[in-house]
Amino acid sequence: MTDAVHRLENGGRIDRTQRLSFHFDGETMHGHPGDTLASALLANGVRLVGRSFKYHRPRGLMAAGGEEPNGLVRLRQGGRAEPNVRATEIILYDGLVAESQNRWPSLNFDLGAVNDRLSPLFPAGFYYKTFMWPASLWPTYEAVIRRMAGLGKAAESADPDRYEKQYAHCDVLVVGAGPAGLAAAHWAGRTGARVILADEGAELGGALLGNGQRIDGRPGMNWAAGIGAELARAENVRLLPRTIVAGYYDHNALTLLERVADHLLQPDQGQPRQRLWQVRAKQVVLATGALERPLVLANNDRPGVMGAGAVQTYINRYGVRPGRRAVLFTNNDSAYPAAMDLAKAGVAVAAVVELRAQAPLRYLPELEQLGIELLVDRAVLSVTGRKSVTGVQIGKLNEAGDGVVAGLERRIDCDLLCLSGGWTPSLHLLSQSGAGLQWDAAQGCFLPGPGRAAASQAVRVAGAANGDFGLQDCLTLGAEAGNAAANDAGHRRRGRGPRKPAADDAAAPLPPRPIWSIPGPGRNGGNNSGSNGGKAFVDFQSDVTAADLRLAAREGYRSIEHVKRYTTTGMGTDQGRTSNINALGIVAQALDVPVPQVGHTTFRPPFSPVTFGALAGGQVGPLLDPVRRTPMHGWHLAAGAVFEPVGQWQRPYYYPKAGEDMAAAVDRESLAARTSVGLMDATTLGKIDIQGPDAAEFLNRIYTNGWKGLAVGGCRYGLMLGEDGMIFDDGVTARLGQGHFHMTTTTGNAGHVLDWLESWLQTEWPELVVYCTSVTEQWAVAALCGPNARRLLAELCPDLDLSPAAFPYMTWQTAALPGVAGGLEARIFRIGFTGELSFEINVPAGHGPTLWQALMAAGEKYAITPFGTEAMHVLRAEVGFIIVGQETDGTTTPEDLGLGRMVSGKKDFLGKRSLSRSDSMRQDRPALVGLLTDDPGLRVPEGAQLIAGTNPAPPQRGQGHVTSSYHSPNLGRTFALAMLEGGHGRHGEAIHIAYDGRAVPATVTAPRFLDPVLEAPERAK
Amino acid sequence: MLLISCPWCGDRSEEEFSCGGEAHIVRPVTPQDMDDQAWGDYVFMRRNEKGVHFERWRHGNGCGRWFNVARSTVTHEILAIYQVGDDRPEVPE
Amino acid sequence: MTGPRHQPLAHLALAAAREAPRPDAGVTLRALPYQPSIILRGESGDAAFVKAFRAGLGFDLPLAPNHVSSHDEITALWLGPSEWLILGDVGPVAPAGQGRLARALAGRHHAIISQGDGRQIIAVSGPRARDVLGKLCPLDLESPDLAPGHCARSILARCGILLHPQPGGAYHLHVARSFADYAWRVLAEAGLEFGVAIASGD
Amino acid sequence: MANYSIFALGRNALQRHRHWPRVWRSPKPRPSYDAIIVGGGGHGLATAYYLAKQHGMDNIAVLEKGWIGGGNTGRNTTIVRSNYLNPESAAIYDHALNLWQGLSQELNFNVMFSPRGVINLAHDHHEARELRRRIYANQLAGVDAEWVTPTQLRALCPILNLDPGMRYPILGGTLQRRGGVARHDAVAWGYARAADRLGVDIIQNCEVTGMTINDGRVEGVQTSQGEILAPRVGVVAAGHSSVLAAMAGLRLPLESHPLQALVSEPVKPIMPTVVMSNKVHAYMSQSDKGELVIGAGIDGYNSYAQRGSLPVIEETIRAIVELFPITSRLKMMRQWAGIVDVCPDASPIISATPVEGLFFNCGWGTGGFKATPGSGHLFAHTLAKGEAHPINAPFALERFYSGALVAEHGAAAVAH
Ligand SMILES: Cc1cc2nc3c(=O)[nH]c(=O)nc-3n(C[C@H](O)[C@H](O)[C@H](O)COP(=O)(O)OP(=O)(O)OC[C@H]3O[C@@H](n4cnc5c(N)ncnc54)[C@H](O)[C@@H]3O)c2cc1C
Ligand SMILES: NC(=O)c1ccc[n+]([C@@H]2O[C@H](COP(=O)([O-])OP(=O)(O)OC[C@H]3O[C@@H](n4cnc5c(N)ncnc54)[C@H](O)[C@@H]3O)[C@@H](O)[C@H]2O)c1
Ligand SMILES: Cc1cc2nc3c(=O)[nH]c(=O)nc-3n(C[C@H](O)[C@H](O)[C@H](O)COP(=O)(O)O)c2cc1C
Ligand SMILES: [Zn+2]
Repeated sequence: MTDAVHRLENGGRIDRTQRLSFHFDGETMHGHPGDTLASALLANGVRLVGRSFKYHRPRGLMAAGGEEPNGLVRLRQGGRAEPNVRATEIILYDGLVAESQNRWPSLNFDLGAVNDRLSPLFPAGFYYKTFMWPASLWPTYEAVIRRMAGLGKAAESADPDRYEKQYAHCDVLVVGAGPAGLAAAHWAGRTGARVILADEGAELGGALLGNGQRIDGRPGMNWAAGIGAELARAENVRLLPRTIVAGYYDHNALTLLERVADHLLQPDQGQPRQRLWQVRAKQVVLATGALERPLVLANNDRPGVMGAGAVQTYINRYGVRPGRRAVLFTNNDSAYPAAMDLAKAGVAVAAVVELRAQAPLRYLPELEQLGIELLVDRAVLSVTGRKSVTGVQIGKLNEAGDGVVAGLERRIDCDLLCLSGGWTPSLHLLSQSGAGLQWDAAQGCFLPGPGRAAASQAVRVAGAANGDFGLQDCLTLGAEAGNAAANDAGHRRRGRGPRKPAADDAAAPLPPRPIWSIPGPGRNGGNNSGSNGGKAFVDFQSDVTAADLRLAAREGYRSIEHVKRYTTTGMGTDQGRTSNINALGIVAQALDVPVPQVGHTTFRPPFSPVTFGALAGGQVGPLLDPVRRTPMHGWHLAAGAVFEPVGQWQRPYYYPKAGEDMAAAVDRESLAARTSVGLMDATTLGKIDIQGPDAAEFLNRIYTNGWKGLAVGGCRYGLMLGEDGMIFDDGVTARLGQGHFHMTTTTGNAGHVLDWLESWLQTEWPELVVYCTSVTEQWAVAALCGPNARRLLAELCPDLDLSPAAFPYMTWQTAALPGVAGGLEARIFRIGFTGELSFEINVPAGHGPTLWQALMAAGEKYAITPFGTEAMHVLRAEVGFIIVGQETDGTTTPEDLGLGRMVSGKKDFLGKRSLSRSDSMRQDRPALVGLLTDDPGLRVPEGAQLIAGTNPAPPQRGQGHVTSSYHSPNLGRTFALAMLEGGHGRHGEAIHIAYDGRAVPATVTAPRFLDPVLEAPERAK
Repeated sequence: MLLISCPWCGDRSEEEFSCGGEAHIVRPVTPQDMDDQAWGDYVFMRRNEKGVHFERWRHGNGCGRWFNVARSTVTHEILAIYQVGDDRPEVPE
Repeated sequence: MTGPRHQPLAHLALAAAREAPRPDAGVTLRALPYQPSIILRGESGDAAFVKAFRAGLGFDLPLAPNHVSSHDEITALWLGPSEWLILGDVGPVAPAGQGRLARALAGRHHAIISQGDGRQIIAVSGPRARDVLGKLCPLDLESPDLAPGHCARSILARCGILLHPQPGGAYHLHVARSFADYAWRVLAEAGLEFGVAIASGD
Repeated sequence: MANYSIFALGRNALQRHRHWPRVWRSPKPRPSYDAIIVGGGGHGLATAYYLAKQHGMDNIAVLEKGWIGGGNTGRNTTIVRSNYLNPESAAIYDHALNLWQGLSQELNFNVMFSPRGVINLAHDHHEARELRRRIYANQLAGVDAEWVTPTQLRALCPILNLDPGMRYPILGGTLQRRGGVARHDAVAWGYARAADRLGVDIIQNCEVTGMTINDGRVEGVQTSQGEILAPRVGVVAAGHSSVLAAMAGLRLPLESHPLQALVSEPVKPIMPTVVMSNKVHAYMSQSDKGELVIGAGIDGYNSYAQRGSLPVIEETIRAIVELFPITSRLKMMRQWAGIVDVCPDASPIISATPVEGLFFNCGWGTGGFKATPGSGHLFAHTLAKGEAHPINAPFALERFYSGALVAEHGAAAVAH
């Protein structure tokens, strides 16, 4: 049922019985299950698949795998649109929609191609040398540059798909399921070790799927399928196809990107699109294979120039004939099997051009038999054609390979040029692990170096990745690596291992002749832009030519890192997978130093680009961060509260009644708390249970004030300083028993304070016998506040003497509340943050709502008013209580707040010494003051600056800033708190408050506008 | 992603821990007797070793314990794990 | 006696969401009802303390890290070398010293802190329970250190948990009360792929 | 003849770019110099340039252990702004910002400074209050700063998620219009080229391994290329400052941490400005080449490894996807780390030391790229005169003893 012109009648791993339709640039085409978008495009005769980054040159597919530099498309549409996807990695599905990129108005006719003509003006780094005059025009130039750059287009709307993470632990992680990896997993699996085998491909087999090699007399791909089936049955082995091992982090932690549903039109119900695995492996075997390099020669980027191995894969795996008439150009053995496969697939093979002085003898008989011409010691000097290859020019190079002995000896017509420039072992992951690489001059590539970065990076390399290019070596050494890895992870095989597979062709290939760039046919043999034979590309994706690299070297960018950044070589989405080695070679040549002296650039994760969605995982949107709510949250919600986020908590901000705005609601709430009774949910405050014989001594060291004298039943306010002397938290702590305290902290700091206490206890003062335990979650707290608070509470706990004498300010009691939840026992603290008569009632959290409702019900006759954080802030500011993090900012000492009396002179405590440094004792330090604007209706913004004169014009130095600013119904006007230089001595002074170009007159006052109600008799109603 | 062996819980992933910085900084017994220089040195100055760093870690999302770690700040290799209060162990550079 | 307690997950109306048994569900979530529990502090190395515990509750406090022991409805989970969670009713904590455990430990340095209201236990069961947890928790759930009889504190996505493996591949997850909603939601989301059933609370 | 311009480009194009001059020489070190700068990052190279240009010191050398710009200068997310809280900080960063504005012309090297505006988001009332405080402080200091509402944000950055239902909804933000980004490598190269033309020796692959100190005075340094003498040594070694301090027997109030960043694959412009968020901790801009440049946080432990751990990246990407939902299907192309020298008050140190002739410029931590020209300019003054310029006087080491810290945690909290 093949309807595509370039599809072979037989062969390959595609299912010709099913037809899939897909759309490329609006045109409908057909392929089969087993195809990639790339193979299907080729089958349909599509050659031109994209435009290059900088010059907008027409580009075609070069590779068959993840190293493809050119075939980047925009896949899918709308919120699912994904730019820069390699067509070679897109598994074809029915209904697939893809578009070419970086072209306008169309792929075939792209106006951007003018860049190619103007390219002499755009050598590497040209933008550093121009666009500077006039300076004012730079933004305009920049806008144009930005529009021209940037490959694909992002999605237009949010992504509808889900992503997930998965943690996994294993004994042996095998990366790559080619012959080496399969053998490794097979042998490791037989030991009973927990094995994970991951491969980016949809099918296991690696190179065997494409190269036609045979094992044990059968096609290699059949052997792979057999091993794969056995591994799939093993309980201790997890197979992860379609999974890229992306990053190798410390201590053998690796990330794997599994493309769970990318081969489907869209994910199934509940299915994540992709999953990011985080694997902690005891041992790692890298069997990641090797990548075939292109050869660098003039116009080597024309559509129809492909890798020899890729061409083999298209024929053998996908049943696609990638051209009609081919020339192969190679510096190593691997083009020969490709030539034969091409011939067998019915492609006319015009010639094999062998760069070496001698061709590998073992292939010659078959070559001859197929009638393929062999040109030894020759080179393809350049390629003709624009949107497709039309032919090649052949010549002979000198011995060094840097000049042409006989140029343009001959021209051969062809529409396909297969390049094989040698193999680059895939050592990205090894290098990421921190291990060093070592240059192998004979093979012309980097191989694993001796030693590894750290013992915990327990890693082995096997197969082509290790430079073992022969199939037998891959199989044998792969098995050994797998077995040894399992042993090192503590697993030993009982009994005999699996049968050892034998490759049909056991001979290892001969070494290549590394020539980093083929001299052009022109006069100077150079590869410069312009007339001299055309551009010779090194990095196809970043449009970097050999000439660019040489220019960089000439200009003095000698470090390979400078060359990379100046020319952008290796900086594209393929991170130079096929180009880095060629670039090194060319730079080494230009600098006239050996390659190892140039070194290589740093391999960084990810091996292949990883979707943001997968990195973000499932905890996004509403799950971005926990939302913490108090037990009474449901009540607040029903009461119409507006919430304020405080840390992760949601706290009622205010409770607007119908028709009320925030200001009105807050006024009403603050008024009620001072005139009758208000109720606030104070559950979120941090609470720490502190017990032990040394508890008081411990608090003495933590807080600035003394704790030993506090009676059981008493409460005390405390300030905590860092060792730098600056306030970092405050709160009231109650003495529950001789060696038992209940500490409260600010909501946002609860965790930090507990950590702080633990760190001192465990590391500095282990001799103190004290236990700290968080009880934040155990208690719900309702703060009752206002002149009627006592009367109301009395109704709920009739047996408790609430009189000031029996239950004075800053004490606590336990009491049963007979009417609440069947006699609930509560801890009641006579403390408060509003400066009003208050009781903070603590009950086990599960009873919080019951308590709250009981208070509301009993309070009805006093018009009890629930109030939120904003009214609470107003109330506390009226009496001059500070909020850590609002009045303080990490640079504030107790003295700055006028709380010097809380600093004990008798004992040492954390941070004390810092208070006597010269700067801490400066008289003009910012100090807490009150502010009353001349205009009582004007509420200045928080953060506004205090200035000396009346003119807010810059530049000038401010004298302080407004920390809190409110309207107070109790004062009948606005008021503010501020930190003002030397403020303690400036009460009564006139000052100006500056913001947004205004200067507002105000008077400095004491930071207290109402006196707190402590033991004073209850104010009359 | 470090794998840290908590002296109590065994091997656990970095995410469960927090690092408390340089270990063996002993809080002075009588800070009030120190001059500003000595106090500032204690509060702020750090060895910030390139090589073996002796540091404190806490298994916060685990057993809650603090312990000391000798770790290479170059390779991130953990060379020793020991109790708070113990002397610096001998470790290979 | 006190009245009914407000359940941390009450707002999810799980009772209403509860589904008829779904045999195809890969994972089942269940919010366990309130259980009394306390945090016990004391020193593992204090033989008298350890002995007193045994005398009071009739079984040994687990001293090995991350171990659990239990007896007669009371379960003790190791949280740290000086910290245990005791699940079950060991008598009131306040007024101090009245409960059965407190009486037994009287005179030994220790601390007993009420916890039951501060936490929620979510039971995760079903054939894919481990896979679901593996999406959220970095522990090696296949390790013998996490077989039943063990426990571990760790993290579940963005919140702290105490993981208590149960027989049959199920897990009890203890989370702080105000994180219960979050833990429930991330579990439900992670289970989507396998199908999630919500089981009744008891 | 050596000047860069469109004409030079055209002329050279005709000559197939064969005759461009070398950007800088690669000299062998002389036995002694009048001053040595240790560290060939942006700050060190700028210091050398201004020493030569403004203080007439041309017998000086920059010693770089690797390749110039290979430290944090080459790995930062390039955000440039000056809206810091304290007047001391605003002064130093704004001094730099003013120099940025003419830098390409001054150096005759296009550093692609792109003042496209920098936005800091507020996600709760506390943040909003702190940001407003910074705006008002900046207004007084003469640093441009304005509050932007969600509606304005939609216009400034259309891909920003302004859904009030998001976990931490965006309440507004600050905008510094003069802020932006620049081409980081070009800054190092531009200063190097300009300094070289003034006679400065830039010596790469020259690691300082020790200091020669006698009677409390510095006399030179030992290096991988031998001893080099100089009566004045300015150390500008960022993450390695403590290592160099140790060579002089000093300790600094610094910790070296990995700070990570990443880039997406290149896409057509979607991000016209720079957006930073403290609360969900992420910031993003788009380079002229098209990648989204994203900054993550520091790893929690000391390290000199220039590699970070994955959770930090994941946290950042979570925040990015939350703030910019259309980025979910974009891909991370590369991640990396730099080693930043974190100072307790999140402010830099430009200071003399107890060793005479030895000066340090460090502690820029996660945010010193923006300061490069100003830092170099002021450090040159300090080195040449032997005493601080008034702008950098507050940033001496002395503050850790007196307590006069310049706390910039709020303004610097997002690593940038
Ligand atoms: C990921 C990341 C993102 C950042 N983002 C921003 C941002 O958006 N905006 C911003 O303003 N800042 C940012 N920063 C901070 C900024 O990069 C630095 O503050 C700034 O670049 C420091 O410049 P430098 O010249 O002092 O240091 P570097 O560029 O690090 O230069 C120091 C040089 O000293 C050399 N050196 C060290 N030891 C020796 C020795 N013994 N001998 C010789 N040479 C030595 C090093 O090799 C290095 O080249 C970021 C940093 C990082 C890592
Ligand atoms: N003739 C030659 O010169 C020559 C050269 C090289 C290789 N070969 C042949 O190639 C084969 C090499 O076998 P092998 O097993 O070493 O390699 P392979 O190429 O067969 O398999 C490697 C596998 O690893 C996968 N992979 C690589 N990096 C990955 C990552 N980060 N994440 C997930 N998967 C990844 C690849 O997709 C591939 O499937 C042999 O058959 C060998 O003969 C021949
Ligand atoms: C602003 C900025 C943009 C970058 N853009 C790219 C890019 O487009 N492609 C790329 O491969 N790397 C890019 N990088 C990262 C560098 O390749 C490199 O990782 C970084 O400079 C750190 O160096 P190292 O990885 O060699 O240690 C960029 C770095 C920065 C600071
Ligand atoms: Zn532990």
